[in-house]
Amino acid sequence: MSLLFEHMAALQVAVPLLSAPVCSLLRGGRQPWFLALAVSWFAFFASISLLIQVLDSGDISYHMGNWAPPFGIEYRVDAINAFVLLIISGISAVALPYARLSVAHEVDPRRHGQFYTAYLLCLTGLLGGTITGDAFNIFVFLEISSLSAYVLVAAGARQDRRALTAAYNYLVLGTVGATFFVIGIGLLYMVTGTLNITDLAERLPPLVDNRAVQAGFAFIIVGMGLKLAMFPMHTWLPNAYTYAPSTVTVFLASTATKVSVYVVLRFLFTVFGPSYGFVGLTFEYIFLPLAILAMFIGSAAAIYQTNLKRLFAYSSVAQLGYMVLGIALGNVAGLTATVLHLFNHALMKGALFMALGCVALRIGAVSINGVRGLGREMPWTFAAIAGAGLSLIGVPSTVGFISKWYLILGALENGWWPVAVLIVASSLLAVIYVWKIIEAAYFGAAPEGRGPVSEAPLEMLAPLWLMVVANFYFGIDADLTTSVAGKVAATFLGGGS
Amino acid sequence: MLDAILAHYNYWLIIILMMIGLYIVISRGNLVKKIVGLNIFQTSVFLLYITLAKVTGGTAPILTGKPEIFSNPLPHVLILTAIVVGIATTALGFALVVRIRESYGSIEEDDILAAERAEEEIAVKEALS
Amino acid sequence: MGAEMITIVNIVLLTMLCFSAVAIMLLRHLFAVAALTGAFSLLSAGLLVALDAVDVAFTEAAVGGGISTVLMLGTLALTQRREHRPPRFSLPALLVVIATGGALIYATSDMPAYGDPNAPALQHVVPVYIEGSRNDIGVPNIVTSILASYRGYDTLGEVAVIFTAGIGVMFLLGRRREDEDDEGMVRHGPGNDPESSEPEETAS
Amino acid sequence: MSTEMALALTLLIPSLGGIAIAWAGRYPNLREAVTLITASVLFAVVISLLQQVADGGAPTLMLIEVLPGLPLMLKVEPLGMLFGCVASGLWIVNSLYSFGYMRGTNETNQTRFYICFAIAIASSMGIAFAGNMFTLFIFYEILTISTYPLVAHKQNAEARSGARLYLGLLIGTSIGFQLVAIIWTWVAAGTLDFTIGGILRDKIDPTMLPILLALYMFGIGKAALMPFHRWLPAAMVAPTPVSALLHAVAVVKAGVFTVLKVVIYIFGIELLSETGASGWLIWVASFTLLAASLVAISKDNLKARLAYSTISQLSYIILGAALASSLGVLGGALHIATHALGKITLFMCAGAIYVATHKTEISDMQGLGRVMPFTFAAFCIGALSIIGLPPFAGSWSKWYLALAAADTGMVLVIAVLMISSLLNVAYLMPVVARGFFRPAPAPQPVGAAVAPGARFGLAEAPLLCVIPPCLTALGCLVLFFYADEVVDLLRPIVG
Amino acid sequence: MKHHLILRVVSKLLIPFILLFALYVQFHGDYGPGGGFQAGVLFASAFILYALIFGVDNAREVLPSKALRFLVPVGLIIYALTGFAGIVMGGKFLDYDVLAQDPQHGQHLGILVIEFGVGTTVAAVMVTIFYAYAGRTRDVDDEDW
Repeated sequence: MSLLFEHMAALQVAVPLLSAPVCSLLRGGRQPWFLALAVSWFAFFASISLLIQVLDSGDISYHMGNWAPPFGIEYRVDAINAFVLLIISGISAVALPYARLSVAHEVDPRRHGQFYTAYLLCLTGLLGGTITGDAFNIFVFLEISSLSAYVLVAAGARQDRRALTAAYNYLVLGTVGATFFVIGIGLLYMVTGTLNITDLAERLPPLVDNRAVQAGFAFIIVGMGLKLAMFPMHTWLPNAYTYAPSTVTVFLASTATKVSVYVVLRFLFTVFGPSYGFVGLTFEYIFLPLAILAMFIGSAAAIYQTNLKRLFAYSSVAQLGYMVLGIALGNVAGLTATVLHLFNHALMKGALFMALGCVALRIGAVSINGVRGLGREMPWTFAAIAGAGLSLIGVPSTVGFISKWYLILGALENGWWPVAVLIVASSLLAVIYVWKIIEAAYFGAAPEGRGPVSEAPLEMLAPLWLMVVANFYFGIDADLTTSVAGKVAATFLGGGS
Repeated sequence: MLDAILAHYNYWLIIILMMIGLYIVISRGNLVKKIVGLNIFQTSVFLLYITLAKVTGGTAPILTGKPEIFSNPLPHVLILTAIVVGIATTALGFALVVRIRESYGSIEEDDILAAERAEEEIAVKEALS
Repeated sequence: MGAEMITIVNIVLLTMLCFSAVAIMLLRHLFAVAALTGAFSLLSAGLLVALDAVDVAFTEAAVGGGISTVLMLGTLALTQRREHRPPRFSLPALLVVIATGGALIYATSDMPAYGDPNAPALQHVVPVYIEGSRNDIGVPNIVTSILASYRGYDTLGEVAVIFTAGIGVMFLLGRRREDEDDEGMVRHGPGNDPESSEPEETAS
Repeated sequence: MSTEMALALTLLIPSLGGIAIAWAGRYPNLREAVTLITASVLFAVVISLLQQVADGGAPTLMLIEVLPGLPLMLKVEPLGMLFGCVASGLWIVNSLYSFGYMRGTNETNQTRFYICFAIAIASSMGIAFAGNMFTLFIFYEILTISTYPLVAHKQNAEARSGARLYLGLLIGTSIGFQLVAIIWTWVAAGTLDFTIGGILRDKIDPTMLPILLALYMFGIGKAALMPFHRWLPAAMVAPTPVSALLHAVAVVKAGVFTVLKVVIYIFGIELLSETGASGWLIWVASFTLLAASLVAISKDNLKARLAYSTISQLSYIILGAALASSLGVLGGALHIATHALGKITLFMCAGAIYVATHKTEISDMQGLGRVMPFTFAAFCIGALSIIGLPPFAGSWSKWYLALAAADTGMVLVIAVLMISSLLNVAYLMPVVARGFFRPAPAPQPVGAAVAPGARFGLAEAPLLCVIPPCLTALGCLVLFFYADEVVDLLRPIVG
Repeated sequence: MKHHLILRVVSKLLIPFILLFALYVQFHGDYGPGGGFQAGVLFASAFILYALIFGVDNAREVLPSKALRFLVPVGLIIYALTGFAGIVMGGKFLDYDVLAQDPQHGQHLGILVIEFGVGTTVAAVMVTIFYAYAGRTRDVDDEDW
């Protein structure tokens, strides 16, 4: 047993990685799903135990192949990536019980083995990109997750052929982003001679004025910006989320962009540092305006969507704007908001896309007109949408409120009044698009020709409601999440200056 | 001046190459061409890495027993990995192109967008009626 | 090879690479593009050899000149041979490219000079690899020892990437004949095929 | 029963009641019995707390700490006690009335109606007993959301657009202004607990106080301060019991109650009067008061007229707060109770008229008083109370307000109060006059089929629609004589 | 392409040499350029050449899709299990030192095994991709030629 805990950092990624090829060997039927479920739960268990270890006894460093860093690849777990690991594996652990029926409905049964293999690979990539302490290893694992994500998005082609073009655009932009990231790593390597993140952080300070370092910084941020759909590099996101199978949307929307945000945080605060002149400048002159534009343009675009999945996809663009805004604020409260929102946004988007998956299971396409009057026929599903929608708006006692609270605190701490007002104003846009759905579902008349619709099966409702309850639970008792996020933020800012 | 040129000409030519690749990715509407552009872009990044590894008078990093100057082997390793990632991306990209062609009957971005817009309009009209 | 000789080879090869890239951009006959892409890869493999990266050159020749050309030809056989639209000028693309290229040129001024034996990258980690490859691992090819042992975990990831691509292509293109009956129908419809979203279908 | 338990029950009872109603939804009689029992039990629990508060106690219940230093907590103080009593007490009366009205007009979705009503009451209790601004804000938002389905109840285009305006304005102002103000307060003072004398003294630049106050005042959209009053007339598309309890009592009173809470416990009366930060508010409130009365005169639709009257009356309370004197605050607080009794009477009468005759326009009500004497008598009493004539309760609150104005030397405000009382007469009495003194146009209006007392040539609405307004009208009279007790209860809030 | 006699003869001669070269590259990677990846590609190209000359159906008889579907994951599994072996033998993940009696032998063994894994997966994936393309029906307009 002690062996298990000693190697937990490696197992966190190695077990899903091994399970993926095993999954592709399975016969089909329920087996691939069951394997993915078991592996997700193991990963969840591993990430919990890692987080506990980190909080109890400090950072964990695991040397792959027993080569000491910076020569070998190091896994380095601290509070922040343990937290992100928890988000990824937690979402996966909840999404998989939900997945079985939804996937059975949306994906060709003969492709289930491959589908779950791709899913496991995606999980592996995200976990591996998060946990690693090696800059190039981040690239490798994020590419595993990205490539499998392209496949998973394209799996929606059975429902709508636009999934193919969405996956293609995602592939092109994602690859450009990854290549930018590689260029950035190369520039940093060129002047420091190391790829290990901790080592990089130690060797960079004398090189602040080196132009290669500055350009490297820019390339890394732009590259990850493409992957995290930072406005205006978000163009791949709406269609990819819209046409992917429901389960895929649930998983990707709650995890994939989060990992990219994490990587940006890691580079901004661990490798570089806000005290470096060029880093500080980007906060105020690049991140801040882009974040605000994202908040408003994303929300405004969401209001005009008729396809509900696309509506929430645009809302994700806006929500990612909040995360970037928290970084731009550059203080502990703002950074706490960003880290918190990684978690909180995963909860609300996870719940919302799960609910849309339930609707898709029953009526096919999820358009605003299609759901008219469904509130009575699928009461649990739509109550979940209402609950998670409130969280998205940021109503008190939901997680969305906690994030916004810290964001506004951060803005006020800097004395940025207009920003605080803009945060609030953008929540009001969320009221509009969420209410559009509520109104259609509860107060609209059913479209003609739609027969009676039954409620989604319990197997899907239970995970959905677990997420909804979490939205409220962590909104009312935010102590756990805020203390971790606050600790992370303090470490980042303390270490950077 | 000449020194500066000699010191960096290799990088500059590679950067030009890289930018041609990136330009193809962004500006071409043909889906196959885009992926070819992506390949050129990536290949030039590989060249950038290998260039930075080169040591004047060095040899390939293989131990032969004689004391020698080696070029930096680490970027070689990284690029081996990156090439594999590149070919994996290319394979997936082409597979998607084949499927897109089967669905839309075209691999030109303009045609596909036009088809998608038409579909969207029909959907909106159905929704409104 | 003398240093000057290498310089000349470098410049010639890079210039040829640039020309073939421009040709790829302008040509509309995609077969020609495929052939040029193969040539591009072989040229860069040559350049890689000149830069002492024999392993990489080998791989680039096999992958770029071989596999990806075959893939592209296969794709063209299944799609179309000509690009329908003539090349057109795109200002946004140009701006992005200029900005990116500008950033890189800006970076070059502080980069270590080409071929500099005192470059920081050579001082830090690499000496340990060379010694370790000789003493700890006992593998003459330093690239292999780093690839398989020091950074063996990266390589594990690399295999996973290839595996992902294999699964992905199988998912997208595999077993067409068996699938035709149920997928072909949906593929040609405008999306939301009512047949595929009947509630009864999933009632089980 | 421990105090904490009782306090928790004030939230739990209506919530559980809501669940029980949902469960009993298929059996209307059972459902309505559940509603009535819930309402009565709730009132009993609230009353059980009353004595303790009157003795100067402050029952407190800590629910959970959401963020460090930011708990969800309940704490009863006199003002909240008053609001709690009013809301829970009138719920009983209103429930009776709802049964009659909803059945009389054959409304659909009645179960949803009663569930949302229970949730709205639960959140009103939460507002009344909130121990800090954060808790209050949460219940404030729940109240908004839970009343939305009630406003949109009819589900037609008109109801939907009205409800949209309702939700948009209330959520918009609360998130847009109030939340910002709360966070500002938190940043400045480091706490949000309601404390006598306020928490902002020396914590914030006095020149910024008016701005913060403005964020609060306009952020509390439920207080219907112009120009954010439009939601109230829009909400009149709701069934009348909703208008009666929620838009005369729970929702709008929650708004002005919050205003008083903010003025008393966040800013502190003394701080406001020292710095004069609320000076501007006196004039905005006065303007709203007069302007809304003028608009009310121009409305022919009875419920619309009453809605504008409500806007006007709410500004009395805001005015009392803005005067920043103890008398003003007392008057405002008292007006919460007196106006609630008066206005609920008027609304219930309007509903009774609609049930009996399907008439909504005042100009159609000629001679109705003769066939519906009880309804119109109740209406008359409610109107007189609102106008402020003794021996009806409304006179006391106006008296205190006038005293406060005189005390602070605001002669102009006294004039405003005078004029507005005249305007009250002008828009309320014509209804009574038309009903009693104008002859009915032939043919006689056809009463509801089940009209009780038809034998006597009467055409009243069902009994359940008539008795409640009579009860509340009686309440207006009774409260006049017991006003002193209420004031005594309230004294501690002004120190 | 059945009638291209010269091609058939030449390729029949060539293919064994390619396979041999692939094996050389696979196991000589320690000493010179090459390794599992390059060897895998070479293996695959030998099969692809065979398929091109003798038809995909013949190739499928030599290397059926079923076998491929087995080989694709097996390479990765071998690699990952080597990593786990490191843990089981008392080292870290992917620690080759502990695999044999002394570290250097361990390293040799480890590298040999994982290179074999790489080669297997790469070759199998490449052939799989080729089969996938070949299994697709062409539907190309004449004007495109």
